[in-house]
Amino acid sequence: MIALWSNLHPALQMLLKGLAVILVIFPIAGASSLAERKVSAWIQGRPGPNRAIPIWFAWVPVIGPMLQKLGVFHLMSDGVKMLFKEDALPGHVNKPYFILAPILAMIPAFTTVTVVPFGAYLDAAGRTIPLMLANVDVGILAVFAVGSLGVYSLIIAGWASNSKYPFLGGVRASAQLISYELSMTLSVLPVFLWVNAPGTAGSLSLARVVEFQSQPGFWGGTWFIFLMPVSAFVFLVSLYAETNRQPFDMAECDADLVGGFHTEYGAFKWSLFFVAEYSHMVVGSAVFTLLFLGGWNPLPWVPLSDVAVWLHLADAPILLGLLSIAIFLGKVLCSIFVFMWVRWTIPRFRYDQVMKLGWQRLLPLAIANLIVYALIIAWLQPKN
Amino acid sequence: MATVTVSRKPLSLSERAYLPQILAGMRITLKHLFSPNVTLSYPEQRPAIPPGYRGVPTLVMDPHGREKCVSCQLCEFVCPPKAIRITPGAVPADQPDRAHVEKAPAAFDIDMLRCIYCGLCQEVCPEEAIFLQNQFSMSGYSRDEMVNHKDRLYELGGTLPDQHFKWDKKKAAEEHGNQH
Amino acid sequence: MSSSPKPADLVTVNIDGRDISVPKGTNVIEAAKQLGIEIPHYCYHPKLTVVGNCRMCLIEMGLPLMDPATKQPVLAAATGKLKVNWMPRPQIGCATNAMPGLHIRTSTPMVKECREGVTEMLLINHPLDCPICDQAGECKLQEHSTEYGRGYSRFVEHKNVKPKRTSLGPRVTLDDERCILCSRCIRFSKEVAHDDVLGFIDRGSYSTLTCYPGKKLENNYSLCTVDICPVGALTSTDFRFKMRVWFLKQTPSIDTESSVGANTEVWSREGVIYRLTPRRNDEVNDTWMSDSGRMLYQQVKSADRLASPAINGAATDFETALKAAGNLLRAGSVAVVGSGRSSVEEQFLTKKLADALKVSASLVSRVGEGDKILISSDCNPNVRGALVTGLIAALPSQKLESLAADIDAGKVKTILSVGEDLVAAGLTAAQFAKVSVIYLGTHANATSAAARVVIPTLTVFEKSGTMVNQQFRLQKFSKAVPGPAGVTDDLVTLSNLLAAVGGATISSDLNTLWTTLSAESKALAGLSYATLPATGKILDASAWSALPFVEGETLHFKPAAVPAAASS
Amino acid sequence: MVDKLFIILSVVTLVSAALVVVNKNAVNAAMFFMLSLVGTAGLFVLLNAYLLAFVLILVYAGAVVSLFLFIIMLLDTRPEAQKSFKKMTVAASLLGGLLLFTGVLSLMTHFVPATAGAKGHVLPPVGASLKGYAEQLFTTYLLPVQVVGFLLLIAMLGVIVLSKRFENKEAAS
Amino acid sequence: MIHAGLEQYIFVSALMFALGFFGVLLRKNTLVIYMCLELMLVASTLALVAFSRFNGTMDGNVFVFFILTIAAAEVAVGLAIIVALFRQRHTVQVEELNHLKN
Repeated sequence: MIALWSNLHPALQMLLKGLAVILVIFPIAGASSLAERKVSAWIQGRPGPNRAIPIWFAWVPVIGPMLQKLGVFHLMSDGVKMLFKEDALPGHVNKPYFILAPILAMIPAFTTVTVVPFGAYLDAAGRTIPLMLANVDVGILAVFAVGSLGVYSLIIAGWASNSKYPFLGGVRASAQLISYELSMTLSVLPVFLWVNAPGTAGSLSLARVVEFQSQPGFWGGTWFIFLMPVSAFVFLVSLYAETNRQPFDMAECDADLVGGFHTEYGAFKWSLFFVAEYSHMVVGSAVFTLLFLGGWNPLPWVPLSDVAVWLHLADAPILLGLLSIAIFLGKVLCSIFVFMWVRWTIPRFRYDQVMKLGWQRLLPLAIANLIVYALIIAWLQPKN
Repeated sequence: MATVTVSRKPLSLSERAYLPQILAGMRITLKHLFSPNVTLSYPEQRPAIPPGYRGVPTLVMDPHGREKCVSCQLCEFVCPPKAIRITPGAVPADQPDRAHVEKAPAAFDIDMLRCIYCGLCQEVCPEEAIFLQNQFSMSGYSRDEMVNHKDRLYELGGTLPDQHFKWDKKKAAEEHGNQH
Repeated sequence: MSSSPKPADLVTVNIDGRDISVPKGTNVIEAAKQLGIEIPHYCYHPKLTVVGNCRMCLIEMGLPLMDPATKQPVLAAATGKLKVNWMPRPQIGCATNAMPGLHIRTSTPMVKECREGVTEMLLINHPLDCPICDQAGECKLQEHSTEYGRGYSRFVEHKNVKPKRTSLGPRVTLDDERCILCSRCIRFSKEVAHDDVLGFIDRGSYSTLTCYPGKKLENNYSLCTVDICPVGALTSTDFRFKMRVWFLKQTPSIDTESSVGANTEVWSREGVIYRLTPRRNDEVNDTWMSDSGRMLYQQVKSADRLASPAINGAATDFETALKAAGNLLRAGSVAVVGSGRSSVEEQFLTKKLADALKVSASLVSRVGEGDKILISSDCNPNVRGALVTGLIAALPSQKLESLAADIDAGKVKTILSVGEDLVAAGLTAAQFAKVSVIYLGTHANATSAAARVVIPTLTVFEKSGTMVNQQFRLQKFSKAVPGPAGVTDDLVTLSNLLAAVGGATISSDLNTLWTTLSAESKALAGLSYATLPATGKILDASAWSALPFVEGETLHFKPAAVPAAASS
Repeated sequence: MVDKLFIILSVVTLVSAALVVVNKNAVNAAMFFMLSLVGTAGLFVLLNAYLLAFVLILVYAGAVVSLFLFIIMLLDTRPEAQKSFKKMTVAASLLGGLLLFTGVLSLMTHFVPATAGAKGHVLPPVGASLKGYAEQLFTTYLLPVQVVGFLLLIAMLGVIVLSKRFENKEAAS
Repeated sequence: MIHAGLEQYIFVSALMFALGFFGVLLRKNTLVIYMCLELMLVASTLALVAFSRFNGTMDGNVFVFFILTIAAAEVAVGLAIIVALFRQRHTVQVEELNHLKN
């Protein structure tokens, strides 16, 4: 099977890999939307969506009602509804940009996936080989660079809608995203400083960070969330702001901006925004998991290679790969759950509070954090 | 108007730091995540209607199954959105147990698209013939369907077990009273 | 009783501390009314004799204390005001007439207690079935019980039981239980209708209103007893259980059954007329009207109402019918037949139309039997309007002989009839065959069936306008209900026809029309529709005083010396 | 493969650069500017400068152009308000551009080393590794780094001062 | 088939630079002029990277960093100036910013 795979044309290989990742991301994003509804319902003491069930499935004895209760089929019915709804195009909009915006929203989400590793296996030599589409040296930078393009969809959508609320939403989104990008980048720097401490081969690859967290020994196996809690916190908060999640959803703030940048959107174009938001969440959670939660290592101080040895999976790369993907996905999903948990707990900030938090709290914190860790690294250095 | 200045308690350090508060909030929401639902699965489960609930206005019959409404039209008069429309009529003389009432509605329509469930009709009714009962959901596919006619109103209202029998007392007085 | 008093007859009475000058003989209820003080009463009615049997109008009365020595009123030392010698017992207001120095108190504890007592007494045997009582809402007993009653009942015994649905006559139903024995109906029948059929039988609480044996309350004014009944005892069989009075909108109108022009009130709700009642006008009809006049509202919803314009019997739209009528009129050889039932404004437009066609209009006279009360011999309500507007110069005849002769002679090819049934007016079928008839009318009849063009018009309840009654009193009536869909206002139709034949453009708007009208008619000079008082205005009739009107005596009208039977 | 990509990317870059210049709608211009930057970043990738490619996108596309868009939208410059270009202006600008182009081109090609374009010449893999940048920046170019950092600080202060509304003064005048 | 050598990169870079210059001369909207200036800067970075690549030294690449930094600073200050200008004059058209002329 591996042989068959290797014999394929490289371009075809890449295409298939990309397709596979998109096929995973899309359903996860969709499922997250359902999960959001369920989580919000449960937190609010409601059952949440639990009605839809196809007739042919209603006959399945136990699983049918259970899935119905979980609202799984609402996912399908929502998707079908979004696809077949009338895709109204308001008359006053700037048509090319109006249509372009939701497509632009999808691009960064899917592009960043290429540099995000999502699993690993052991090769014949016992080395851990990460599973990713493009193992470039500049991994995290690529994520930030492409991720920063996400702001365009919001600005363009807000501007092209040619109406007040979307415009305000777009303006807010651009200011907010630019503000929080700084803290986010600065919060990650200590991690890479640590990973690329003098004497080691320098790399900004995310796989390298995971590799670092799966070393044997106490310090080697420590996840960065324990090592650098402040970094993790700043990164997480910035991540919420960057993905426009509550309490930072200034761009679509329904209380004062109706729907913000997507007020004028409906049907499929709206659902693209929706899926893009969840895709951003998935990618963001994945990056957070890789940086601070040990990637595909099941537990702190328990690297994947140990598990492979215990389960005798070292020579079954496919199984091990699947296991690592499962572990990684599990962490990502937990992180997404935290996203939702936070959303349904914390009320939305006021816009000036958002700006104040970004520039006056998080940025100094991130800078101080960077300096502290730089000093620590410098202090540790001579001993090595 | 006098202005009342409310003195605010200064925030404690943990409150100003905000993070502990967020964590406390998240603890609460997490608790709720695992606590049982407080909602009803509506069409299957029905809420217990408290006494005095103002649902759909209905016409009721007395314990002998006779209509109580005498079409005095006070409800029609008092109805703020003019949802009630009554066509008065006379009770035919060949109905021995009701002829003494003399008057009864020939038609009684309540437009539920207009009704605001204020309950003034119930309050004003001198015969205790109209009641806002437990029924709370009315739906239909057309405007016509949303107009409750007399037979539908009696179907919704049913019979109430009150023991006033105002008109029966009158009949008894007619039969056994100070006949001259 | 309301003979115009000379200033010398005025006397000053003091009611609740306020002085008022009233004609001598005015009773206290009327005098208090002028001060805005209401003295409750049931049996008293301004147009009937005073009997004083309800005792509701009890008041305290006093006269100035006279010094026996000087025969001069005594002044109180402290205040310098007259000392009043209050009578120890209450007096009834209706039978207490104004006299110099009379002092009245209407709000003392004693008066209040008296009213409570009377109300309680009246309610002893009252069934309290207001929910099914037609009088509810305009019931004096209901109002006074609320205002002056005690608010609770001390009565524990069984109430008297009396017949609930006695038919006193074809139009009046009696509920004996509700009767408070005020005797207004009895007095009315005797004094106004001159048909003495009602009376009380039995004694005490068993007293009952009834007709004399073998008689019925069936005179043409029987429904006035329903109007004056202060409670719901007498009810109109026609209006019984139809609608509560508080829903009804009142519009002033005129009884059009004869030239008396009794003032009426139209009671309607949402475009449906439920009843007509008299409107007080002391110069015309006091507070009465005939039963036959009350039934006129039924013509509004009658089955033979013309609903849409028609050409040769086929329904069409207003514009097409108007065009067809205009073509016929422009062809020439036209005769115009106006109507004594049209309003002054319509007659004016008809006249303008006749002028534009260069023909003279004719009218049809209707002569009925007057009853010397409120129905005169002239059944056209507005013949004098035709005189005032100049539509006709002499009084009309009952048949259209000259018109018939003209048709026979071939001089007339087209007849425009404004609401007049030409068949009833004597045209034969053969004559009809020779001419094209344009008929403007409300209801289907032989003429509308044979007419070339039919344009439906509105009844008096559906339009506004004025009429001139037998006293040459210009009275106005107002639109009470909207006309049926597809029926155009008479004035619009006529002004359109006028425009079609090339006459002057006259607005169909009533107020604008009246500016033209008052300018062109000498008798109407200086008048306008908007400022015409509700009780009407007497016109200068000197120009027509010599005409032999077909009139008999009625309540407030005596015919001139010209013998009524001289004409026709 | 590399050559084909080069052609595609350079065409994208140049065409969108041209559109930035001629497009009357400022928003369109900004969007094409971004496209041009993406093309340039692609060219950087072809030149093995992955880091620079992403930094270019991060700084330019992510921040600079979105700042431009932000300002354009804030100032709401209506495209229809712009007049069409004067013929003389177009001709003169074109001439200037061409002169500059020839000058720059001739100047730069003058310094092209003989080995650079030669086929089969194996180029040293500079630019790919991060370490190289770091070593250069913190050894040879340490002073410029400091200076540039200081420049950034001054620019930040300048922006704060510029964008602060002096309300009291305005109200007084 | 064009071989992607240094000349080709320089050609692209020079053309881009010239286009930017053309834009600066042609346009009246200060914002677009600004963008064209940025275009020229980007063109120069392209040339630097190409030189660096084909010369096998890092200096060109490192210079790009400085250029980017300066560009960022310049954009921040420049846009702030434009906004301040707009607040005063309510226009961003260079033709209308001619108060010194009179």
